[in-house]
Amino acid sequence: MFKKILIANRGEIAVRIIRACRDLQISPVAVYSEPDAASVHVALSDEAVCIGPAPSVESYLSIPKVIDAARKTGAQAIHPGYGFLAENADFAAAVKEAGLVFIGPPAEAMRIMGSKTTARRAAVEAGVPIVPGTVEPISTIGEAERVAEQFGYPVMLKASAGGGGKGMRLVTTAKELRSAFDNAKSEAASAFGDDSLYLEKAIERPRHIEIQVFADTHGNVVHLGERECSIQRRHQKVVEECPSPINDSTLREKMGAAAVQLARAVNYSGAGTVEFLVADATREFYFLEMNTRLQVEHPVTELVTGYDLVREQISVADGAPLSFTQEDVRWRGHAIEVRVYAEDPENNFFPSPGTISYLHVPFGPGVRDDSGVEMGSDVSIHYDPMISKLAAWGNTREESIDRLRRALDEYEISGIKTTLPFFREIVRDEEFIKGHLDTGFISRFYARRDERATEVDNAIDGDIASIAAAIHYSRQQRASANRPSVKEAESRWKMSGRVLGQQIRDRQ
Amino acid sequence: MFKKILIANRGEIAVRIIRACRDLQISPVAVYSEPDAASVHVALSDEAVCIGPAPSVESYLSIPKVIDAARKTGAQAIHPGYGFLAENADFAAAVKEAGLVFIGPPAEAMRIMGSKTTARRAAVEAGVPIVPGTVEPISTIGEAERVAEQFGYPVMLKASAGGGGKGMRLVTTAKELRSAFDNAKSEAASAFGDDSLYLEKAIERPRHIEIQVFADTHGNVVHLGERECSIQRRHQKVVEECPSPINDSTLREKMGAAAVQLARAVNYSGAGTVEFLVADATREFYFLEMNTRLQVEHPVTELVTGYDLVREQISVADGAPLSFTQEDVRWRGHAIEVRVYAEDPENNFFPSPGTISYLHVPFGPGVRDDSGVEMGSDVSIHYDPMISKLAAWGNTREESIDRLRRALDEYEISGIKTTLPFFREIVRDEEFIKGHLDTGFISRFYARRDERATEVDNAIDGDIASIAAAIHYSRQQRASANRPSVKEAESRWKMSGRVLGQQIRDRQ
Amino acid sequence: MKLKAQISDTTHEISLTTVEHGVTAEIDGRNYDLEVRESTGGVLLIKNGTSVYRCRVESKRETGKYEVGLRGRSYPISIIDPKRLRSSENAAGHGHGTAEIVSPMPGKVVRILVEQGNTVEAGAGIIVVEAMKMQNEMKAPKAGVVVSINVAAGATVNAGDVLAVIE
Amino acid sequence: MKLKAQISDTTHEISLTTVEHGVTAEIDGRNYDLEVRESTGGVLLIKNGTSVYRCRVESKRETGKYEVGLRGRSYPISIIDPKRLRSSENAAGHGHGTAEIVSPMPGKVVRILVEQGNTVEAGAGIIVVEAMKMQNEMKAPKAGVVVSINVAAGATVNAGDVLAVIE
Repeated sequence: MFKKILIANRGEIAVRIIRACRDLQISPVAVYSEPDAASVHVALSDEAVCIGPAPSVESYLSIPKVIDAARKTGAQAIHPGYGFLAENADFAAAVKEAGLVFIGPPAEAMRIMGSKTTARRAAVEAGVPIVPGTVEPISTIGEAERVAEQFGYPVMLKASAGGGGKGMRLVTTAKELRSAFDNAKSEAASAFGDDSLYLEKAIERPRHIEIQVFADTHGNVVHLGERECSIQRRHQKVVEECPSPINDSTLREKMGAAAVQLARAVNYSGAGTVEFLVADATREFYFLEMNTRLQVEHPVTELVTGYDLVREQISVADGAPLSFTQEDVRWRGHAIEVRVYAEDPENNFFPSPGTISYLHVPFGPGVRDDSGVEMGSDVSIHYDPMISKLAAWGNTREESIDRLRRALDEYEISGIKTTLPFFREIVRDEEFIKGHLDTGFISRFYARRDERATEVDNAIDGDIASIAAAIHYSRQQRASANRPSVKEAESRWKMSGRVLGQQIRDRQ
Repeated sequence: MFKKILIANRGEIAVRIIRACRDLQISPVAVYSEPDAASVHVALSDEAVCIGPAPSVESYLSIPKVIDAARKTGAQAIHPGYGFLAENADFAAAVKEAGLVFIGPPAEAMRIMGSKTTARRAAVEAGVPIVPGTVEPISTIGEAERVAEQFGYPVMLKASAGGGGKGMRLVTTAKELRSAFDNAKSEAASAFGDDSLYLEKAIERPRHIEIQVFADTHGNVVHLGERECSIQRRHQKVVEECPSPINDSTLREKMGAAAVQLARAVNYSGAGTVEFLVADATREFYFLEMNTRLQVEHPVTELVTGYDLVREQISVADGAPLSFTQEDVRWRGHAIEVRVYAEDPENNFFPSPGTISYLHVPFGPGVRDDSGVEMGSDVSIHYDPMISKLAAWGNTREESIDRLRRALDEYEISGIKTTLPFFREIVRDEEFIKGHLDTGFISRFYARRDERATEVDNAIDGDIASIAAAIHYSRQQRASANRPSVKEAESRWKMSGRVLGQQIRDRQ
Repeated sequence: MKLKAQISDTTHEISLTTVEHGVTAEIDGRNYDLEVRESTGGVLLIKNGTSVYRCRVESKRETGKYEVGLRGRSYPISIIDPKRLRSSENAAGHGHGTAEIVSPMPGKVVRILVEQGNTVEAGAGIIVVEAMKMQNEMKAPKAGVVVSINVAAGATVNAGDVLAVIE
Repeated sequence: MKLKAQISDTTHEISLTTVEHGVTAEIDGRNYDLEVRESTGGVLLIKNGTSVYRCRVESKRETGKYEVGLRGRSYPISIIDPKRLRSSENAAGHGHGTAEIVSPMPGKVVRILVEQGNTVEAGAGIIVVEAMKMQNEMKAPKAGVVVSINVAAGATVNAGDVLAVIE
């Protein structure tokens, strides 16, 4: 087994991989950009190498710097996490060339799946159904207009190199096309360094359901069932569950078989996800893309199947056969994950970077929080605003919602705005509770929300909140009136809580 | 279903029950003694009632005060947790008499199992084997000496009303008997208000294995398999696992059937645990006692079976049938729990009360922490020193140890001493890893520990630790040299971390 | 101490008296006798009779502005002190049909979609700001004429910066 | 700054210089060039080359006494400042065959098992103190004569109180 692994990532996924390394008694090596020097993923590692300034292209996206860091520290393998270099076939090839192990699929499989056009071709050849769309990238707005007319609106614009909703736009009418085309192109260029787009027919009331596959280097390919990720904002998944609320074992077997077939066709190894659109009414499914990496939402599959996907990635990369067969895989209960973002749900989900001044993470039965921050962490403007993934497992979907609701209510983050209040409403939403999901869920959710009469406020809660603010105000006034005596400064210490008591005494 | 439940307990178990209430959308009501007014279990409740001063007999053990609190708040049911009034049949009867529901077994079953002597009689009648011992309580040292001679040493002294190792002593030679008898009697009197003792033959290399049973009020009785709790200090469990490392399904079925038989014999309902001693060599098992309440170590059973025992307790108390049958119960993977105590393992496990000045709780796959404290909490001298239960689940026993080791290494508590360093050694101990457990594990563990040459210290780690202390010292010197300027006082604020940054700015 | 609290457009009169175990308060004629305890991280544990209120009070940059978290909800509250003249009461509100487009976060201007003098519909895209890897299109809050654009493509902006004004 | 650090009976000489990115230090002739960053809760994040050391430094009541947590281990460290005369160096150690029985925690004396003047074996129970619901028997650290018993049954004791002396 490897003695040392370099993790070419940051934030919560770097922490997740560090934990798997610790479980396997492998020494984890972090890389970090200058503003990330004091971040959690660095603090939890045995070694860490600074690989440049804040901009990703000069740090986390720099192939030579990452490989140099591995050489310098003597790491034998590199785990790319997701995002950054995770789906960059050139990186995988460069790692191999440097005599190191890339913890991921072969570069060739990444290349095929890395371009939407070659991926769709591979799917067709493997007999997996696809959504009607362009096979070659579209370069001009004129071409886009022509193709869109041919398929009929609504259509979907997607970045060839894309993922995570970046460079993706749903276009429902012809007049929106030009602005969507320009914005998607520009976003794709900035996110992936590649502005090529393609265009697809949009499916009505589609559910986004994906299959987790796992392959080893001995020819074993297994699927771990589905995840439903239909709840999306700006084409970015925000709530994911395993199994899908439709929980149809026949459909699972059919989709699983298709995904395994595709993985075999490209000589896949390691963890991968085959994404499908499923038409809600007909249960027909269409291949969307294959993500040749670990997925953000992997915890729900881990909670329901019991397998540790990151541990398995490492052992498969080390040449071991899969630790389970298709027959071993059992799905127990239900798990739901929400992505906690530093975004303000009351202000159109605008990013909300800043310092986390207070953090209270939920615990207890069935709750798992995979976080990349702690109290005092800076949530930087430079990177993805996801700070944590909160997941809850239950014996039934109902129990998992009950536990998720409880965990969301316990969770407190101050100093920045987060999507927690948004999720507190989602888990109480009737359609969500019934499992009536498709990718239009969020817009319908907001429509229902607007329809509802303004909630009857609990008068007492409002009064108490006002009084709490008034108490704080009066204390601040008193404190500032008496400044600058040292005694006051000390009493202000005490005001901030008993935690500091020990330190104060020591310093006096 | 109940609308409101009063929780007649404190600390981590009160928090655990509050979480189950939240899952079921039941309003939780806390009770607290004066020093507990700002504790976590109060903060997480909807309502709270102060029931007296610090001493338990005047607060948490006061039946009228607890029942008054329920009446005052309109709670419909009372959950006693464990410890305090949980096994007090008079309390259960008083709750019923007050027109409320006691979340636990019928008072009569508690009475039978509450005295070791009637419990042993019930076991014999139900055909469950028992350890040879006295049937009636022993009142004088002379009687104890006579009976001990008859069984032959080693013998075990136990409090009739006891549990949790309180009032329990292993006596290996005749000359230790008097002191052990006096201490056990006095401890029993102080802990349970009842100083009666009984005496048993001690089994050689016994494993402590217990069966979780669950019964409803419709005649269904099911067992949820075993927990091994052989790792004990002063007869107090410190590490518990499910399943037992011997993982013998035939033994599980035999012991499970015996436990179910006993539960049926006393018309049991709710959650209960039947404790057995298992002779390591012969795998013969002997009934020890039945705990008529939730057990501290219930999380390992929850992690492996997937059932929420507290949720099930509440629904069974509400009259619902069990949500599972014996055939439904499946054991998946392995879970291990350690009890984090405010005790100093380097100083003979002496209690270490105080204020928690820093707390960093582990997260990530497979880890569950059930805690009753947060940063700033006072660990009071008045109550049990258990502050948290840390459990790790894995697909195999090996994986659960890997995850527990990682979680223990991440866990940090400052301000008080805890048993975390002790557990970090346990999970790295060869005998533990092999699963060679019996109740003599801890003394052998300490013998091995002494035998080992003093660990070769990592010189660099020691140097860095010294330098870190020197940096702190030099900063403290600088800070105190410049006192009492306000500027310095402020910079001391800053030294304590960026967390407070926001508050400082606001107050200036 | 007599104060006013503004919470979602309504103003409440608060009279606050510190007593041994906490405070007594009158708010719009409703009387409260509260136990108050401080915990870490700006958390006040308040008891009203048997009811428990765990309030997390976060001070905002402006004096008197707070965000109070209570039972999973967040209350933005402004405290106005009649004794102090520099009340924040009049700070809010835009004058006479003018709408400012304010950057809600620090970021980089990647594209300007209109020119000064253009007439725009409500909801029309005006400026695209990138932050945390996402491009956010700032839209016109009302129909009108773009009277000023205060930034250029490529500029770095801070939260609160006025990017453009529509009249 | 020149200091001495005592760590489990050995004394190390430390010379510490603050530089822009952290400190340079010499300890018993070994040289370190360290990046130092502060985090919350008394945590120092120290980098020595590529190696990361997350040190949680806890100050004890006595000046110069620390407990440093590093990689799951805890180091009790005393810093001695030669410039300051009141060195804590000589504080430790018991004189001439006298052993004090010191209460390691606050609690209540429930029973005294010996009388003044008794001769006791090493390991014999002397006093029983109850704290956190457990009775803890304080044992004789050495054989000898009980020369004083400083507490009575029922007394409340604090951590560090000398309960009895054996000579």
